[in-house]
Amino acid sequence: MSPTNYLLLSALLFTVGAIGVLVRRNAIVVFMCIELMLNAVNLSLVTFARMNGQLDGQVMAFFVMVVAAAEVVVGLAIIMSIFRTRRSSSVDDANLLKY
Amino acid sequence: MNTAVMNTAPDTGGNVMLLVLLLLPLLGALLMYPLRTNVPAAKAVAMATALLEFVLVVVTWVGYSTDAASSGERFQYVFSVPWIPAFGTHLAFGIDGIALVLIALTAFLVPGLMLFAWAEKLPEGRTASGYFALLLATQATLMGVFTATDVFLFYVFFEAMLIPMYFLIGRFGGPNRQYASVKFFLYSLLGGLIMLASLIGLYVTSADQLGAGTFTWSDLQSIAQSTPTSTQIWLFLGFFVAFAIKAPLVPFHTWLPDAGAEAPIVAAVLLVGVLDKVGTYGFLRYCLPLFPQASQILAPLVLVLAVIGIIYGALLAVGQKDMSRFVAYTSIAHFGFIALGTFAFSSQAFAGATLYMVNHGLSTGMLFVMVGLLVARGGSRLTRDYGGVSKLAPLLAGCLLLAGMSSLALPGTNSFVSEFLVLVGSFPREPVATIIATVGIIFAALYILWFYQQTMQGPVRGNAVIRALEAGGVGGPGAMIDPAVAAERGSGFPDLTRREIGVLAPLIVVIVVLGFFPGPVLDVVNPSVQSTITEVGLPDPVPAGGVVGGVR
Amino acid sequence: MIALAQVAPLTAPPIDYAAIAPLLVVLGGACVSVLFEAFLPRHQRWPAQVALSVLVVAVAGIALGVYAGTAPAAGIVTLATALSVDGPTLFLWGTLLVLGFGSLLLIADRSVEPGGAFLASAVERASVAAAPGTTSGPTGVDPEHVDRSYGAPGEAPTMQTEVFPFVLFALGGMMAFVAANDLLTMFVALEVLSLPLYLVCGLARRRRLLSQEAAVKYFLLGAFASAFFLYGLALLYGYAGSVKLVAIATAAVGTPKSDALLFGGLALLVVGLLFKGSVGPFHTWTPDVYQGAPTPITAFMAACTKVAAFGALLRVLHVAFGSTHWEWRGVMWVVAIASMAIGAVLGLTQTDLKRMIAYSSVAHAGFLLLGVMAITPEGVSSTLFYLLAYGFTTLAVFGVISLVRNADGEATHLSQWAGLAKRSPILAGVMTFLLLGLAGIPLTSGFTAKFAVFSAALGDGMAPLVVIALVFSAVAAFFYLRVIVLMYFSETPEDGPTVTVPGAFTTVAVTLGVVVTLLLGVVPTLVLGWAGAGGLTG
Amino acid sequence: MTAPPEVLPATGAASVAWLLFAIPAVSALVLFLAGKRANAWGHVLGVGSVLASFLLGVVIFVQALGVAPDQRTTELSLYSWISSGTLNVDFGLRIDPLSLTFVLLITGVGSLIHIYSVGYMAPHASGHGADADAHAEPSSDSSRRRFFAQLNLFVAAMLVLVLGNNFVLLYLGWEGVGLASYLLIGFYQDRPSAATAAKKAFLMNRVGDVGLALAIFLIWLNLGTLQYTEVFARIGELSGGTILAITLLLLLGACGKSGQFPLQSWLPDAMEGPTPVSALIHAATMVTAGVYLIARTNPIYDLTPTGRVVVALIGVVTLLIGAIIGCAYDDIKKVLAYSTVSQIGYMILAVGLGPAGYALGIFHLLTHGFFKAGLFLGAGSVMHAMNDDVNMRNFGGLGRKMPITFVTFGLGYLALIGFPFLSGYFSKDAIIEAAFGQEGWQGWVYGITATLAAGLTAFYMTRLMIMTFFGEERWRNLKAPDGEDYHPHESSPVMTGPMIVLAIGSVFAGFVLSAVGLNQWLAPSLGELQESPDGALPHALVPWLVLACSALGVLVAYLVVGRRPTPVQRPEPVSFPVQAARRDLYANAFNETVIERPGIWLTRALVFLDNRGVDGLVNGLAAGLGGGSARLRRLQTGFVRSYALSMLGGSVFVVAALLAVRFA
Repeated sequence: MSPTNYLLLSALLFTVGAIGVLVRRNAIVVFMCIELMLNAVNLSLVTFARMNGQLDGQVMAFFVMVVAAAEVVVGLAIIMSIFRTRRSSSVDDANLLKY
Repeated sequence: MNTAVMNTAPDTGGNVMLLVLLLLPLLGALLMYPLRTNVPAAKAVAMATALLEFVLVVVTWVGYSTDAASSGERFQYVFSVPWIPAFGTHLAFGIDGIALVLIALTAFLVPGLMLFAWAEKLPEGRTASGYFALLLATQATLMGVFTATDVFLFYVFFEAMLIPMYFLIGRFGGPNRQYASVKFFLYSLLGGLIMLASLIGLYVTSADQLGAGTFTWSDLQSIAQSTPTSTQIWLFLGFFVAFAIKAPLVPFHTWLPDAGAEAPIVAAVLLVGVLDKVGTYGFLRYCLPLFPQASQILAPLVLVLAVIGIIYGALLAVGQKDMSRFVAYTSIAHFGFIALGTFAFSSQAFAGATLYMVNHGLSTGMLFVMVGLLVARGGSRLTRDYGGVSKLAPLLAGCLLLAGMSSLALPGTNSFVSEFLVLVGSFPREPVATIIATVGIIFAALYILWFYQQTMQGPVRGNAVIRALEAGGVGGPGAMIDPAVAAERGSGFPDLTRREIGVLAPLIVVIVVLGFFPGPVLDVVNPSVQSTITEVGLPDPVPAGGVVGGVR
Repeated sequence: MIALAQVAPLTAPPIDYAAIAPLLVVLGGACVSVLFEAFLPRHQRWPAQVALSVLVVAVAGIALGVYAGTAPAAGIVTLATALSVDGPTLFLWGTLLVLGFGSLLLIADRSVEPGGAFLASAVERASVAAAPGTTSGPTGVDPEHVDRSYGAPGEAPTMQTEVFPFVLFALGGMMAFVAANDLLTMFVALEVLSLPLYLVCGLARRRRLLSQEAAVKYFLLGAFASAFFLYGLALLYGYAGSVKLVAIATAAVGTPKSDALLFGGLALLVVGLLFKGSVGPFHTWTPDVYQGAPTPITAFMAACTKVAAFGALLRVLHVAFGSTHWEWRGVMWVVAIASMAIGAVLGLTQTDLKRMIAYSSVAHAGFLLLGVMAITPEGVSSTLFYLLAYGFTTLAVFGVISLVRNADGEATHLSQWAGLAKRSPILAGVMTFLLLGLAGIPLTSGFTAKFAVFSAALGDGMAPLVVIALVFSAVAAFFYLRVIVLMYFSETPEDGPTVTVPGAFTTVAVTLGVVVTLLLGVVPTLVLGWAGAGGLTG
Repeated sequence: MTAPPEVLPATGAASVAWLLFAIPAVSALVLFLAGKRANAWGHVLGVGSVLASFLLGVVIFVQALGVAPDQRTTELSLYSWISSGTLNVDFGLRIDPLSLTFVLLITGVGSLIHIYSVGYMAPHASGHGADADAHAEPSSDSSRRRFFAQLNLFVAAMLVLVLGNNFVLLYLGWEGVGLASYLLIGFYQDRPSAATAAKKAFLMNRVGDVGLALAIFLIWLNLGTLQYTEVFARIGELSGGTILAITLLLLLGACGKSGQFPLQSWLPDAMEGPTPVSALIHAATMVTAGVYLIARTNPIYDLTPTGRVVVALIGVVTLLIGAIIGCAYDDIKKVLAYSTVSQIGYMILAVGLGPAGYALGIFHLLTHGFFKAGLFLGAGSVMHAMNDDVNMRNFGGLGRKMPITFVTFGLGYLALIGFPFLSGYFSKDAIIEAAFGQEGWQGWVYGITATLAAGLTAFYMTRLMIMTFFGEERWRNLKAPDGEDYHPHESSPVMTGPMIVLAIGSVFAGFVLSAVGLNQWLAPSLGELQESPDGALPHALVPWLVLACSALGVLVAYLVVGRRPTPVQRPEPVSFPVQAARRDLYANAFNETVIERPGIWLTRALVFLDNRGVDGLVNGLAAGLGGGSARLRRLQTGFVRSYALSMLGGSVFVVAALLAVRFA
């Protein structure tokens, strides 16, 4: 099965993630969608590694996972803090700053 | 002749005179800050600075050699040190006759203006020291803009000029000052920025032609002829917009009436009398020599604007209700004449235009001062609030009439010489434009006499006058006032005081003397004008005593 | 590199420690300061952290200076070609360090806001802040915060010192970001600089909700953007078989692979970077975050983040995509114009000073793009110079803003600045000068920088864009002017804000900014020399 | 024409000719600056200065008589006035018979009128005010000082005008006298009518000045010089078209200054000024500057017959208009004013006849200077006696009350209507002869109109005489405009003296001047006077014809006015011709409808355009930006998801665009 399909899949996942960011209100879910985008990228990285016959891509995927983990830590901390003050995790409630 | 070779300044300094002229007022302005609480001392220091500056300028004038100028030395008092090598800019100063007369005008006006502002009532919370500091700062930037021989440096002063003037209008101006000052600043800034584009273009062009980019005027002039015409046109347009806004030419003029009307009188005089001259000066010093072909190709455009300005400004002046706006519009008409002379490419027209810059500064300056004196007495800027003043204050009326006569270029006043030179010099190349412009002198008479009749002649009338008189305990509405009686009863509308006479006397003397003996100024201007002609590369249209056209 | 990996898989690559010393110092210092947070007693933390961070920046600066003295003009590539330490890198490092130093001073100042601008813990004030109606209004000032004595034990807990390690990490990340020679390093650096910033945005003592909201927005959008960056990375990897900028450049010249990968990758990559540089239309986070974040942090972001983002953008576009610039320049034109237009036009009607400066930074990002787009040595040097000049000016501006306060913290609403000149001529004068600098009036660094960038652009055949840029800078000048008009020409409102006497730190920072703004306007030669010292090496 | 005599440097008294105008100028300056201090002796200085320059003029004149005619044209270059590039204008004087003649006229008549003014402008003279000052500002010393200052200024300017040796200097004097006339017409500053009249005069003069200026430009463009001698020497090189253009433009200037058609309507209004001013400026000297201009530039006019025809026609039209309107007015000064218009018409006609007429024009100019000045002074004396009333319907029978005035005025009247062997007879008839002397239609047209006008002149002057000095004393049962009774009385000697002198002049000037050979004297400047051939009508007949015509005019006047009592109220309505004449043949109406009103509308329109249009555009742009900004910032909704959307949109655009650029 040609690796191109994996690329298409990853593109699809990336798009799904992006759309999710746009449509979902819950901060956590939005954040998860971003994670989805990152993992979509991982998929394509690995695929490219395969196509290029290298390991670099796979190594990069690991890098990305680590970074993503770090992002989760920070992100959850922030979302928690705002949840505590507002008792709500909807991103649409946080719109005092505008215009 | 290649002026660049002989004029490229040594990068090892040179004559520091101009540097002093630039820094002295700046120093004075800075001194105002420690003195901000001690107003009398501040005034004294400011006046001393202005007078010293004037003396120095006189010295400079005396030291300026017309022979050297006519023997092709483009600039004198040359000073130049490298500034930003990366941009090829220099701190380069130098004056030719054209610049000299303009700095002389500036240095001549400022002390008088300070005397005028001596007892001026400022808006609450504003100190005279700040006022005088801004005046001096303006003077410094003007000195810089006229003496710079590096285009980049010129631009720097061109923009820097705005700031003190902006504060003068905005802090010390009339009721509508915020609008006026911001409009003035943005309008000029826009023009300046468009010019900046051309400036950069000029730099890039010079880099292409000379290897290394430069801003030295002489070098740029030396490559002017070899610059492709298309490039020249673009660069010219950039400069043109800036100068047309500054001058201002119709239709870029609408900021001037607002600024001129809202600005305090002294600022208005500096603004209209000198600062706007930077535009016309720019045409003469930068547009023509640096873009000769473009100037010739686009001259018709400018001439049309100029001629429109002459008629349009005059008619609008008649239609004004506000005295300051009236003066501003007359200036727009006058700038039309200057622009006409500048783009007629003959030594008479150039000399006339240059002289016109000076004379307009004097006559319009005096007109503004007269308006200021009226407002100081009546407290209103509207023309219809005044009438029959000549019965109450004959001296004032006389001075106003003289200023007006100078403004309508009556022979025997300074302006006639310049206007005559402009017209006679423009006629050979631009007969049509000149004829229309000549018709413009009728309108000039119209608006001046109309204004004089409104305010000075006829029976004593007008709210402002009556109010002042009643305040002074004389007469009632429409009362016939006997000046003598009014005087002894302490009229609320007094004639000129000694201080005011002191402000006006020098102006009057210069206006009349230059009318009969323009020689000294013309001698200084002519050589530089000749060089400009050479740089433009057009021969004089009318050779000496030579029959040119219409020969049988 | 591939070859190298196969031949000698076990030999560690050579490392030029001297070259990367500044980076190491900063990152190391960050770790140390984390340890401080962990082990020092509270009342000692503040002085210790301040001392440490200042020391770290100083040492890094010295290291940089020492190396720069001996550095090869061509620049070197080290750490297995992960980092490229060349002229621009050194310049940017220097810029980042100085700006970082300034920001640290602002952050460290406890005299302006009693006890410093940062809250002990997000939780502590939750209840207060959550109370209705207190969102942007006053959130209670506890009496113990009123006294201004330094380091007193009773006061220690009020100052949140974890901001220091965060800032140091961010700084390190930025330094790595601008030096990164391959996309992966760049990505990691991007995260290293972003994550701490997300956090510190939420640490404001006042206006908790705004601060947290800013943090959330910044975080979500930032993560979103880095996802794009990463996808672009992936595509480019697929195209070039490597993420090294040079490799991409060589691949772009001759590769059978479809250019779709190349340009798709480029586009996504650039989007990620433009986001960081707050270039319109990827600027949307900027106003909100600038307004919500604690002012010192805003200063840090406005100054340093821009430097980092454009440094990286410069490297990517010049090293990796210099050869193909005819394809992407058109698009970048549109982006630049959009950014200038958005910044200039939207800035006109802003009523909050911090938001206004945010839009100004968007406009400036547009101007910067002109320099970045010019694939010439002048393009590089002018951009570098612009970054330095802009960084200092904007840093000082925020420093000044932090001084104008009323009962409930900083008075950033424009109306509150009316007639300020009467109460504090000095401050008004400083602000005026800085604003004129932002407007690009001659004799300020802003003008020199604009001139450099625009002449580079014009020299590379972008005359129309230059004219457009100049028109927009005229438009932008209006809102700077508005502030000046307010300060000088308007009458003071009754309950006008007071101007706090700045503490030593803020004073130093603002002075630094003003002096640099002036010097770069009058005698920029030296700095211009540095900026033009060497080209980019991949 | 004869070859122009060579020009010699001025010697002897002529070498200080600049004092001629310097003295009055300095005196004017002193009077202006000295302020109230000079009130006591101001008028003395004023009179003295003019007398001084008159004496100097006489000396120079005598000196000139001493040398051969071809030695009489001298020049005196003072300094280089305006010099730029190839243009060089000297402040130089040309002292030749023509200019000397004018110098004598100006300073001579000027002195007399100055003396007269001492009495006329005297503060609070004879009970009630000496003049309109009475009910305006009280005629104070300072106002008299101001008057003399301005009068001196005028004399100085006028002398510069006639003495200058180049066109620019001429222009200087030209506008200088304009200014003086403006100041003096508007002397009674609180009379709005005076101010308006002054403005009108200045503006209409400016219209003429434009012509003069353009002529100067044209000359310089073609010859590269503006000095008379050089211009006249080389004018022949130019094409006919150019010369014609120059002459017509010069004529426009002349029309403005001399109140010739179509610019005549300012002159009658100028009577708002004090009467001495009307006498000196608007009768004797300034208004004749146009004649001087054409005479001075005779070498140019010699070359263009067409141009001369235009000149002559203008003259003819004007002299007819003036005479017709003169018949209809009741205002004594207005009648005299229109008489002036018509008389100058004669002069213009004369100089329009070319070599056959230049000298005659000057001749008539001189005699007219005498009798018209005398008439005005007489009128002033009458007004002085009649509380400044000018309406002749309120006069009558004054001859008995003020004999001297009556006699002097009468002599002037006789001279004007060309009573045999009085000065008018010589000068006017000569012109009419020359007019008939033209061949073809010109002769008939010029001649007959001139003769007809002579008749009309006789009519309106007789009417004036009768209404003023004869008949019943209508003023007895009337109140003066200022509400007082009339107390007619003879004026003081200081006023009657000059009147007598002028009367003598008007009697003998004509005879003397023709006897001593004015024409030969002027020949060096104007060329030999060519005796015109018997063109249309033999010269023998002309005097009789004119005489008959004038007699008829007198007779008609006597029948219409003298025989029946003059109604105090102006009869209304009257036949159309009279109505038209009373309305200045609708000249003012024309100006008003064609120039003034449209001008006002245009101004208003432009002001609107400037505020709403030009400035509106600027402000509109600003407002547009602001509005756009206010709308756009709404897009910054504060919802993080919409931000994300915009980012995504941006990214999609960038990707799409890049790919498009690459693959399309």
